[in-house]
Formats: sequence, structure tokens, C-alpha cells
Amino acid sequence: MSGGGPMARIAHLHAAYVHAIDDDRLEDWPGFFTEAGRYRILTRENHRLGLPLAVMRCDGAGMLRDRVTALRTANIYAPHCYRHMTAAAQLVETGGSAHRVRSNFTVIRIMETGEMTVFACGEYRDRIVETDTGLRFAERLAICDSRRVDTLLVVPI
Amino acid sequence: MSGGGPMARIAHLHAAYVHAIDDDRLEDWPGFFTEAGRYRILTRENHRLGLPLAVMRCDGAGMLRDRVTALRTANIYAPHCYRHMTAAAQLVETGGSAHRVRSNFTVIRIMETGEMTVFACGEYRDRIVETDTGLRFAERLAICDSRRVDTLLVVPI
Amino acid sequence: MSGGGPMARIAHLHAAYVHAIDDDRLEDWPGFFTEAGRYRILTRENHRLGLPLAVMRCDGAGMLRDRVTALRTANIYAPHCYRHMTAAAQLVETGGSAHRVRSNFTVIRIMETGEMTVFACGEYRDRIVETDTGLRFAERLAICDSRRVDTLLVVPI
Amino acid sequence: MTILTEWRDGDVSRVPYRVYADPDIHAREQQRIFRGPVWHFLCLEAEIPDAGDYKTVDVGDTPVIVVRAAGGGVNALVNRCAHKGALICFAVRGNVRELTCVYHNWTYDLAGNLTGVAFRRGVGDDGGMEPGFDLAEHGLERLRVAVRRGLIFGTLSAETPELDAYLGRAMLAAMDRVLIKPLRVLGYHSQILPNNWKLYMENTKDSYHASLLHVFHNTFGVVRFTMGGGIRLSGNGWHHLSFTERAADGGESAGAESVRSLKQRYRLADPGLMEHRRELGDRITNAIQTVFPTLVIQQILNALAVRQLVPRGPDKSELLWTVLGFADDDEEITALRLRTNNLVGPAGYVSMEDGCIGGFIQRATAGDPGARSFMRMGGRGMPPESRSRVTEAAVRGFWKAWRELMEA
Amino acid sequence: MTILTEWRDGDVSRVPYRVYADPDIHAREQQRIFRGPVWHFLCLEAEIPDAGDYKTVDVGDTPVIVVRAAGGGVNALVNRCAHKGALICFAVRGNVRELTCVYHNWTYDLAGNLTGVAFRRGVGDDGGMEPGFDLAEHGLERLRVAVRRGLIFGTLSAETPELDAYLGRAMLAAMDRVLIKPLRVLGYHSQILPNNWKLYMENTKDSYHASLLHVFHNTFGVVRFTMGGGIRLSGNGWHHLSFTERAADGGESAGAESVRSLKQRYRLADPGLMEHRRELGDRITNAIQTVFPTLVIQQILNALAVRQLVPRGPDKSELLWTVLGFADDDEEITALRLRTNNLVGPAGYVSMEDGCIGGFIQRATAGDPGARSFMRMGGRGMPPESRSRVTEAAVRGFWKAWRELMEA
Amino acid sequence: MTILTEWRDGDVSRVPYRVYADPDIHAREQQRIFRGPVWHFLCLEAEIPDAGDYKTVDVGDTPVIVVRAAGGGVNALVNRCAHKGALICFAVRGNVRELTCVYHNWTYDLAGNLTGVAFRRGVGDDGGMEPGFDLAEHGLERLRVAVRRGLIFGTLSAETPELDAYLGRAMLAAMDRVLIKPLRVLGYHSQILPNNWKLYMENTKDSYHASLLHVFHNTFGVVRFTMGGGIRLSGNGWHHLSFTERAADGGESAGAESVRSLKQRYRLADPGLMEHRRELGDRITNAIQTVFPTLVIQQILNALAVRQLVPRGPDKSELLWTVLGFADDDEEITALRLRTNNLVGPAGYVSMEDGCIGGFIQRATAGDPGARSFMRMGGRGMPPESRSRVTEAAVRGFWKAWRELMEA
Ligand code: FES
Ligand code: FES
Ligand code: FES
Ligand SMILES: [Fe+3]
Ligand SMILES: [Fe+3]
Ligand SMILES: [Fe+3]
Repeated sequence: MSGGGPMARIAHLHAAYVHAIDDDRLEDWPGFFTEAGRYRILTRENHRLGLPLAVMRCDGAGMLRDRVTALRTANIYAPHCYRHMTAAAQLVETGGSAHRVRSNFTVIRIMETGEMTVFACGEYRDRIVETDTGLRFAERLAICDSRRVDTLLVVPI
Repeated sequence: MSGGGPMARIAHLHAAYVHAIDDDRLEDWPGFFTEAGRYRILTRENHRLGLPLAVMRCDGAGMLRDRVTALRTANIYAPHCYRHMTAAAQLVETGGSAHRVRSNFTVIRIMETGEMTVFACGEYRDRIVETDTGLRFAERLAICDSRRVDTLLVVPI
Repeated sequence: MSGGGPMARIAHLHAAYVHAIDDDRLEDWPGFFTEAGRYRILTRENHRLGLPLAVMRCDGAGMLRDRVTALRTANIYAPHCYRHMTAAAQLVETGGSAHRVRSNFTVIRIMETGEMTVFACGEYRDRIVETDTGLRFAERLAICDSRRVDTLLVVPI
Repeated sequence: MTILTEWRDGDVSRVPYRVYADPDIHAREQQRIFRGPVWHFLCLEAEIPDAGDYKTVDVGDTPVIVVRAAGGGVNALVNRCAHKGALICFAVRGNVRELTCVYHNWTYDLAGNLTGVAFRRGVGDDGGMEPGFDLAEHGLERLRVAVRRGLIFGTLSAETPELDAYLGRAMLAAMDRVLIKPLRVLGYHSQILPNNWKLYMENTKDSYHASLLHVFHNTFGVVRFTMGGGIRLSGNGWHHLSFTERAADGGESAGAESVRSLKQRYRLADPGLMEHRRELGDRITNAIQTVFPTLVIQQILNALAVRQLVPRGPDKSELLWTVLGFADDDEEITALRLRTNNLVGPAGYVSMEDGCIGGFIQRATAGDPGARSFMRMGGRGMPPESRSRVTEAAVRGFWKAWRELMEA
Repeated sequence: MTILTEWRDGDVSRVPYRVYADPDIHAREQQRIFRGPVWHFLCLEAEIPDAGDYKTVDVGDTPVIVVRAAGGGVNALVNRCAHKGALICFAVRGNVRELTCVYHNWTYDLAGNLTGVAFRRGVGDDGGMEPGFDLAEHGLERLRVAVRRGLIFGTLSAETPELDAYLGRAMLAAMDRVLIKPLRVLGYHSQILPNNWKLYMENTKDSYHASLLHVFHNTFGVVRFTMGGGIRLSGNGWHHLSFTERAADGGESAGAESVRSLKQRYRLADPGLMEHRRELGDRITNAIQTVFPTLVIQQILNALAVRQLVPRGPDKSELLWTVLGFADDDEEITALRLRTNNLVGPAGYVSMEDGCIGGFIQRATAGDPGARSFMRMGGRGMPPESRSRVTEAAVRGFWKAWRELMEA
Repeated sequence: MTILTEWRDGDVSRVPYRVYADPDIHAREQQRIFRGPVWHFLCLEAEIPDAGDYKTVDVGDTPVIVVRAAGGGVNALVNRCAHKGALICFAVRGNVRELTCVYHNWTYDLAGNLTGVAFRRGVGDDGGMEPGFDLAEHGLERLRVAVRRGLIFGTLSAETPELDAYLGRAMLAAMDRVLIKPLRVLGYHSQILPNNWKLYMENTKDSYHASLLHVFHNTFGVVRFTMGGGIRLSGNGWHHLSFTERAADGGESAGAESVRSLKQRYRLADPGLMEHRRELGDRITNAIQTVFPTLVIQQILNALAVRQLVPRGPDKSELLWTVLGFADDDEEITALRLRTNNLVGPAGYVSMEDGCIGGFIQRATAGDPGARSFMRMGGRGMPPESRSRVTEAAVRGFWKAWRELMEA
């Protein structure tokens, strides 16, 4: 973890992020972002066509927290969890305290009854910034390769 | 690989472990553990409910070796191999010569006839110790997200 | 990731390679190889039996480029893209300016209409050399665990 | 067909569960409904603005090419070569000058007329098409097309009445109310539903469930649905409109749906989500319209969309959302629409439940295909107007349409 | 139905392979067997100790809620809302005060009685249920329930005899022998079998295969099965018990199953795996009991379990293991049970083969549905007792039960 | 069966699309064609050189073991135990002394004769097979086998004529032309086709599509197909050969297929790909032969292969390629073959399209099972020879064979 380049610390952020979700510690999820942090789940189809629609769009800590509150208290869905696989993280650009990073992800969704499905795969495009409390996402785009969502999407990816 | 933190060496152990299994060098598998090493395949369901049952449970080198002997000489199953994907390794705790590490895994099972199936996904929770001959697992828990096992489980994961 | 061992630079090469393919920047693909670079997609079945047949076989820059030209201008197939997941990279042997590296891969194929399929999984076996312009593949074998190809294979893996 | 003999004449308030799973019923639906006398939404004019622009869509199990002709008109053609049946276009969208089948290069113009057959005269003295072969007899099957307010409809049947008659006055008015200006696509969603297509259509027509299944509003107390609102059905009961109206004073009044407001224990950290800019000239905040069999036109605050449902076998369907704005939207209203779209789509705060509820029924009913639902909220009829949305009238209307076509 | 006409009267020793793959047979089994006059194991009393505790299970294709009532009794209810058929409970386990359907909030008490219908009276003057609607007519379908030794059984048929009569004296005794004390769940397994459910049930009743397919014991020579042991069938042949007994002197005697002992070339590096602590008052080391159609009760050394099999279509099934100890187990015996469980389950040294062998038959027989098995080991009958386990009597008993129900 | 009544007598130039999707047709094909009077390619002699060597293959839905007997002969046995139907061999290849079923150890010799039944005499006085049990009545089902030029064929029907008569003179000559020496396997491919098996067989027999669908040659201008070439059909029209011949001067002459040569805008950066070493004694560069129902024998330059197609349900099939050289190949020609194989296989420059085109038809035709293809290029007949490859004669021959067997 040392003091080499930022990649080791970014790898740590990336890993902590997916462990929080996969552990169902979703209350921790907004904390990976800056106060004004932006989060988007996009599809490759819309992205390539230059269309701005997101499957999920949170601008800032309030919207991030509302997502968690809603899924805990309001939304209805069959119990399930995710397993995130990540790979091929690459520093695209770095400038002092801000880094642009891309990486690949696959999310397997596991229903309580045991069905496993490749729920999503795609690419994270991150803008990561140094803060007093460590690295945070100023922006995390999850660009899903498939335009399809199976059943529904409630847990962030 | 250098002399930075232990993560590079742990990554090496993790990689060597999965290559041994995926190469069908299962006779090497017990050697990744200490003499008293513990190995468990658990399901998330049992783990969350606090139930102790394992799908596979080996306490010590003898039980690890017995698994390999049995699958080579006694057990019957259609020929297949695994491909392990690993990701998001994270040092949870480290104290001198012992490390607690978690990481994610997916295992794809490939039958001789070509069928590919996501056989398991989940989380490794490891206690890794320094020994004279390098890093070894004092404990490796493979906690599978799905409660289901397709057909049978004979090769460790 | 600094100037330690070569693994950080190899990880960068590995990541850049899969991003180029997954981004559909296939014109960049031959550039990851040396001028005489060899690329093979093999099946584990043939490889284990010692049979030399490849699913795709390119010897040198000309054949690599021809593959790209053909798929852009001649071959017909339903639109799709890949998502590569990579894991467990391991330096098998290193000798100054040449490295033998193995790693695991999974390729998910995503049709334009959204179907996601685990298209291939297996192992890369690389011979990577230092060149004036950085690391390049002198040889990259993609050994697929399954003997099956679904529908057709046109984009390299 | 068992279903048609065991089911009492005319009863549309109790439906045997086998309709959701039986492969023979599915096959008959393809013939009687999807290839039958109904209008299907195909795509938007805005998606194929220029000559040669095409989009491929599915009308039930039939693949269709919607293409802008050189003259500016729109053609819809079955996407199946007259030679050996290959797909002509296999990309989702593109631009072409003519339609060429990749298999043997048979070529069609954008109206589906066969214009060329490779090697038709053979090579040298050999081969070629048999004498008497007439290009004119081998075009692509063509759909009748109708366009209204930028929406392109098609039908495979010659029996289908004209679109205006098919929709009826109330439905035309409802459509015109929302689609007031040229449209702009903001993006697409595709959602795979683990259930028979009819379960989703019932769900959309089921104004009874809205405040009960989707507890988001009540939980957060962001909008307490006001008393305003109601249901409209087309004269034949096939299509419907359900809408909610903000009270004239803009305030919130206690009403039916506040029944669970005791549950409100949370506040939105960012209430901007619920912001609404009136743009359609009335106080209606939500309007959901269905056109039989599978079209939904949606206004939820400023989130506009059309949704087209495609059956994918008896126990699966795909819901294709085209999310809309108007062509003259400024950045601010676009940003508002995009934010509001958190409410709808596969991850929508008040729509995601519709993605799983059909699957819950599919799973629960598989074991007992002869058991039946009981849909008598608001009686057994389907009056053209109801002031209350607490009624299953529109669902009964759906089953009336279904029986009329399936038993024909 | 072809199967019933082509198959000679009463022959249960030769079975046409189409029974494992035909979708019509599968559908008829759901009706005649799974919804028919049989008792199904649902879950354990120990899994729902407190009022409101529930577990959701599948009785064939029918989803069922097993719930502890306030008074301490156990109810089993079909998990399908009387309104439009939605699953009421969609988690595997939980605790509730009442059962509320998420779709429209219809509410039932824990006995399945409908207690509330949202908006039953409408809103204001509008809507509401039609006059004459009677809550009492719209409860959840309820199963008859019987409990024995902590095991909860249910049946969907009014024709099913009482549980004791259904099981018969021999089977009751076998069950009572193992389940001697309050039970504790040590964990669950779910195993997906790539085969028709009947292939697994035949396998479990097939005492002939045990020492032949599962070569672990012989390979390692850890236990040479002794001569003691045998088979018991219920009077009607439907249910069975197979058991092995250690010789009185505790030593090993040469017997039938040592036939392949020449294969023994290995020793366990850790023989602790085979340790056995006698706890049931006899010398029986292994006892496998089946209750028609799909329950298995298992004692293998100190590894105790119940297994419930659920068909998942004609060519797939799910085996749900509930691994047991006794409530008063100390740590030592628990550790022993956990270790011994390496022998059983999806990765069990002497059970994993049962996970693939059914698939081998499914694959091999698909091409020739009219071909038949030949199960005449021990003749064609099904005597209530056999000293030898080298018999297919219990398998024939299974087919007798199957024919009686399917041909009824 | 609908298909057989609705389809006009003898017409093989227009085929209703339901043949590609109907499960009943699929089941009938298994019986009438795959278990019927046809010869199936099983594997190569070179794959099982030594006594006890076996390979497992699929003849339609029937699993088969091909095994080299001690005497050097080849046996083909249905891979299904006579006891309860388990697969005997479940690896793709191996070597055995006898065939032992893992389930209960029934043992067969390499000719399929049952030689041992575990516990046949019971244990002590108990159990055992019923009196009168005769090993000789319970062997494995055996296929008739014929070998030609190193290719092993098998048939499940007693009615099938001898292989030479089945193939006919023209087809024997075509086979003998390519398989001139002992063979060597260079490797295998398996390709999953998202379509009914017949679509691939039509494709292979469809000499009309070659230069139209596979635009590689024209794009790169590497080989302009010359006028030489043609089609041969077996006397009954069931089998076919299509071939291309380089002009005598070795140069390129303008011909039919250059019709799209205007597209040529590219050059191969490495033209070594198209190198050809004449080895078969003639100027034929490409020769594709089919043997009904599912065998393809291929020569494309120096790339030799046999392909066997296996239906995997109505809408899926698996194409198994065995890529060949000759046993006496030197390194140079082996290297050439391996390079040339970039043209064929699942990633082949001139074959990959055949992997997707069947799926394009499967998707396009699903919605309209009653619609029909129109295959009248070169008329409606199937003459034994055509100089032009611009004909669908061989495809019509396929449908003739299909109708003869299915309507029998
Ligand atoms: S299938 Fe279209 S041209 Fe032949
Ligand atoms: S389906 Fe249960 S309340 Fe409507
Ligand atoms: S099934 Fe082969 S021996 Fe019993
Ligand atoms: Fe809804
Ligand atoms: Fe067993
Ligand atoms: Fe072709």
C-alpha cells in the first residue's frame, strides 16, 4: 500500500466500495462520494447515442442517501444480494489531487433462493479526488454494456 | 513484487492457489495451507444464520489430503474443470506475521463437453501467516453467495 | 506501482489491451504485439491433446491487421461487444527484457439487443518483451476452457 | 382450446391462471392478437428523421423494420426475406438506401418491393430463376402504418379499423394532451419482466394498486395524492387513461390514498426529486394511458415516456421504454426531466415494483392453472368514466378485449 | 395419456423412460401426486419456534407458507393471494403478525382468513367491492397439517388418510428411532439435480447401488459394511427403510459388500472422519428412510438430516437438505456431526455421486423414450422385509405408489 | 402431423417455416431420421487406434460409444445401460478393457454383451436376479457399423442399405478424392448454432450463397472464383458435392461470382493465408460434400475437415469439426494447413457467417410458422449434375430426403 503511485490506494477504494455493497452495508455507500459527488448508472446504448438518460442518477449526498432510505423503507423486491467482480483498473489521467480512472466490472445477482445471474457488466469511469478523509468519488459512472435490466434495479452497482 | 506491503505477496499466493486448482494440480492444493490449516466452503445462508454447517470442511493437512485422494481414486463425476476469477482483495487486518484478507471470487465450471456455468461466487476470508516456506493459509473460508450447488461439488474452490 | 517489479507495467499492458477491445478500438489491437508477434486462440481440449489447431491464428503484424480489416469490411455478424474480466496475473519467469506471464480471463459477450453471455473463459499465456515503445506481446495465447464457440468468433479475445 | 370452453361466457372479472403460462394460448395470442386487428406502437418519427433511417422492432414474435422512405413517409415491413426467411436488418438502428439480404443479396426498395435477385438470369446459360418468376410477387410483407403526434403505429391485419376509430375520442384526447409538441428522445431502457406480458398490462391498467404497492410516496410524504383524478376507458373498454390532479389551490388535500400516510416516517434529503413544472396546461400530475395490446403512454410529473411491451415466450416479456422530452426543451427542463426519471424506469422509485410483481404472480400461480383471480373492485363492469381510481374497471376492459380477439 | 396405455398392468419392474421427460406426465404428477392424497414434509417445528415465525416452501409447484400461529399451532397456507394471485411472502423466512399482500394490501390472519381488503368500501361514494362480497369466501387455501417428532407435514388433498395411517407402523417406528429428542438445525444445503425428481427418489430407495456406486468406503477400507442390515417397506410398499448394522462385537465381518474390497489401496490420512458415537440405542450405523413422494430421513453415523426434493420441471429438481443435531447436543458431538457431514451433502464422500447419476440417466434415455429399465433384482415383488439390501424391492414400491396415483 | 397434411405433395422448393421450430417435428425427426434408415458419421478410425480406445458421440439424441475391439474391428453401442439406463461412458474419450456401468457395476464386453451383473446370485440365500434371467438378453443396443477411408459410420436401423449403396457412385468418388491417405487429426472445434439443424444443412448444400454471403474473397480480391466448378447430386438427390476449379492456366478468369468484385477495396497484408499446395491430383480448390443427414466433408485449399452436426433441441444445434491432415504430412504442409484454417471454423474468414445466418432465419421465421421459403433458383428439380453453382438443387434434394423419411 506504501507511498508509490495512487493505484494501490485507488485499488483499496475500489475494493472497499464493492465490499460495502456486497456486504449489504449500503448505509456506508454515500460515504464513498464527496458531498457533491455524482453517481450514474448508464447503458452503453444511451451513452454511445449521446442520450443523457440514466437508469439511476444521484447528484450529491442527499440523493445518494435518499436511494438508500427508499430501498430500506419503501421499495419492494425479492431479497437478493450482489457480488461485484472488478478488473483492469487503469489510471487514465492524474493531476495532483484528482484522478481519472477506468475499470471493468461484472455484477452477479444472487436471489435468496439461490439463482445466480450475471446481472450487469460494464465499465466504471471515475473521477476520484483526495480529501481530508482519503480518496472519494467526485463522480462514478457505471456504464452497463447491456441495455437490459432484469426485473428491476434497486441496489446500486 | 518488491518489499512494499504484503499485498503483492498475498496476490501471488492468491494467484498461485487458483492456478493450481484450475490446472488440475490438486495434489499441490494442501500445500497452500499450514499443517493445521482450516478450509471451509460455506454458504452465505448458513453463515448469516449463524449455522455451522459447511459444504466442505477440512481441519488440517490430513483432511485436505484425503479430499484429493478421494476425488482422484473414489468419487465419480463427469469430467470438468474450473476457472477462478478473483477480485477486490483487501487487507482487513495485519499484525506482523499474520494477515486477515478478504477477496471476491467467481468460479466458472466447464464440462468436458463444453458447457460453461457460473458455478459459484462469493468471498474468500483468509487468515494468512508467514512461514519458513512463505505465506500459507492458516484458514481459508470460501463463503458462497448462493445456497445452491449444481449437481455436486468435488473440486475445492 | 513505481519502478518496482515489472508487474505494475504488465498490469497496465493487460488493462490497456482489454480496454482497446472492449471499446471497439480494434485498429489499436495489432499494436499491442511486436512486429513478429504471435496470437492464438486455442481450446483447452486441443491444447491438452497436443493438437495444434487454433480457432484463430495470427503470425505477425500482417495477419493481425488482416483480421481487423476483414471484420470491419467483409465479415457479417450481429452487432455485439465484449467485456473482458482479468484476474490472477502471475509472473512465471522473467529474464531481463522478456517475461512469461499467465493470467485468467472471462469474456462476456453483449449483443446489441442486450443478451449477455459468458462467451469464453480461460487463461492467457504471454511472452512479453521490452521494446523501445514499451511492453509488447511477442506471443499471447488465449486458451479457452470450453471447446465450444457460441455462434461465431470474430472479435479477438 | 381448454381455456375458451371452461371459462364462463363474458366473465372478465375472474381469469383462470393458465392464461399466463400455457404455450398454446401464447401461440394463439400471436396469431389472434399480435397478427390480428390491433394497432401496435412501432417507434417515434423522431427516431428516423432522415430518408433511409430505420429501426428494427418486434411486433410480438414478428420482427419489423420501420423505415423512412425517400418521400418522407414511413414504411413498416416484416423483417424477413421473401427468399428463405433471413432477417434483412439485424442492427437495432441504421441508415440504408435499399434493403439487401446478406444471404443471397436479394434486394428490396424501402417500400419492400423486390428490386433485384442475384443471378436471377443465371450464369451463362445455366441456372437462374425458373421462368415466370415475377419480382412483384415476392416483396416483403408490409404493415399498414398510421402516425399520430409523432408516434408510428403498424398493423399486420387488413381488418384493423383506422387508428382514430381504433382509439376512440377519449383516447385520442388523452394522447393529444401529452404529446403537444415535436418529441425528443432522452434515452431508452429495456426491462426484462419475469412474467407473461398480460400481467404487466393488467398492472398498468390497475389503478387500484398504485398507492398500495408503491409506498414511496407515502413513506416520504412528498406528494399526498389529492382527490382529483379518475379513470377513462375507450368506448369498447380496450384502452384506458388513469390520472391524478393536484387540487386547484396547489395544496394537498386528504384523500383516498392517504390511507397509509401514517407510514410516513421519512423525509427526502433532496426534495428536488419531486419538483414539477406545469407544461401541459392543466393540473394533472400523473397520467398513465394504455392502448391495447401493449402500449403505455406516461406522464409522471415532467417524466414523459412511451413503453412498448414485447412477449418473450409465455413466462417472460421485455418492456422497452423510450423516455421523452420535447424538441424545444431548454437545459433546465431537460435536467428536471432527467432527475424526475429517478421515479420511473427499471430503477424507478414508484415503478420498480411493477418489475417484480408480475413475477410474484407467475410463480404463485404456476402450480394451479385452474384457479382464478377475483377482480371485482368497482363491480364487474367497465364504465367509460370513474371518478375513483379504486376500481379494476380498466383491467376488466383488458380481458374483454382479449376474449373478443381470442374467441373470435 | 400414452404412458398409461402402453405400460402393462401392474408391472413396476420395467419403466418406460418417457416418465422422466414428458411434460404432460409432469403436469399430471403435479395434479395427481403433489396436489393429491399424499403427505409432504414442509419444515421443522424448530425452524418456526415463535408466534408469527414463518418459512416458505414448495409443495411441488405450489408455494406454501408454514407459519406458527399465536396459539402455538402450525398453519400451512398456499402462498397465493386470493385477489390476483400474488405471492404473499417472498422471503425464505421471517416473522409476521399478519399476512399482507404487497400488491393491494389484502390482509389475512395467520390462519389464512381474509381480514381486510383495502378500499373495500370504496372512497367517498365511489368504487369498492361489489355488494355481497364476503371476506369469509376469500381466504388463502389451507393445507391440512400434521406434526410428528418435530417434523411438520402438509397435504393439499382432503382424501389423504391421517399421517399415522399414511406412514404405517414400520415407518413410524423408523422415524421415532432417529428423531428421539428435540431437534436443532445445523444448516442447510440446496442441491440442483440435473434430472427428473423420480430418478433421485429411485436412487434413494435403491439399496442395491450403495456399495457399488459409492466406492469411497471400499477404496479407503474405513468401514467394511457388515452383514447386519436390511430393508423394510411400509405395508403398501410406498415408503421404505434401509439400514446397516455393526456386528455385535463391534468388529468387522466379511459380507456382501466387501465384494470390491480388493480395490482398497488407500488409507485416510485423518480417520477421524469415520468416528461414530452411538446415540440412538442400537448398533445401526446407517439408516435411510423415504416417505413417498419426496422425503428422506437420514442417519449416517452421527450425521442426521431430512431431505426434501422439489421438482423443477421434468428434467431438473432441487434437493433441500436440513442438517440436524439435537437441541441438547454438547460442543463435542456438534463438532463430530459437522465433521461427519463431509460424508453427505452436495460434496459428501458417499453421496455426491447421487447428484450426478440421475443426470447420466436423463441424458442417456432422452433419445429413446419408449425403452425401459429392468429392475428385477430380488424378483418383481416388494416384500415388507428383506434381510439383504441387494434388492430393488423399494424401487418397485415407489413405482407401485406412482402408478396407483397417476392411474387413479 | 400438421406439417405433413398442409404441405403439398412432393413440393420441395417451398418449405413451411414451422419445420424449424415445432417440437413435435423435432421428436419425429429423432425417430424417423436419426434412428431411421440413414448412416451417421461417428468418428475417425484414427481417433481410436488401439484396442479399448473409445470415443463418445451423439447420434441425434442417442449417445453412442464407438470402441475399438480387441480384434481390431470397430463397435458402436448405444451408451445406455440395460439395467436402469445410465450412461456407461461419460468422458469424451478414453481406453477401457470392458464397459462397466458405475451405478451397479453391470459389465459388458466391448461388443456390448452383458458379461456380469453384480450380486446376480444374491448374497447368501437372499436376493439376486429373478430365475430365468439371461445375460444374453440384456446387452447394449448395437449399431451397424461401416468404415470407409478411415471414416466410421453407424446406423440404428436394420433397414438402412449398405453404405456404398447409400452413398452412390458419385458420392463415393467425391469422398475418395479427398481422403486419399491415412488421416491425422489436427484438432477439434465445437460450434453452437442458434438454429435448427436443418438450416445449417441447407446452408451447406446451398451453393448459391457462397460468393454472396461470404464477401471475404471479393473484398480482398485474393481469389476470384473461376468459372470451373459445379454441383453433383447422388442419384436420389440426398447427398451433394459442390466444387470450384482453378482455370487450367492457373490464372483468374472473370466469372459468375465476380459480380461483386467492385467491392474489392482491400488487400491482404499477409497473402500467405491464401497459399495453396495442390495435393489431390486435380485443380479443384474447394470441395464441399454433404452426406444426409448431417455430415460435411470439406476441402478448402489445403484445409481438410469433416463436420458432424448434432441437433440440440428444435432451435439449437452443435457443429463438431474434426480438422484433418494426412498421417504423412511434413511440418511445412502442416503449418500451411494450420494457417489456412483461418478461413474455416467458428472464426473462419469464409465460414463464420454460416454460424449466424441460421439464427437470423430462426428469429425471423418464429412469428409466422405457416409462411414458406421460395427456393426455385435453377428451377424445381434436382439434376445429378449442374455446371453452375447458382442453383438450389442440392437444397431441394435435402428436402426430398427429409420428406421421404418423415412421411414414410
Ligand atoms: S434468404 Fe434473403 S436472399 Fe436468400
Ligand atoms: S394480488 Fe394480493 S392484494 Fe391484490
Ligand atoms: S444402471 Fe447400469 S448397472 Fe444399474
Ligand atoms: Fe405500478
Ligand atoms: Fe447413493
Ligand atoms: Fe457458407
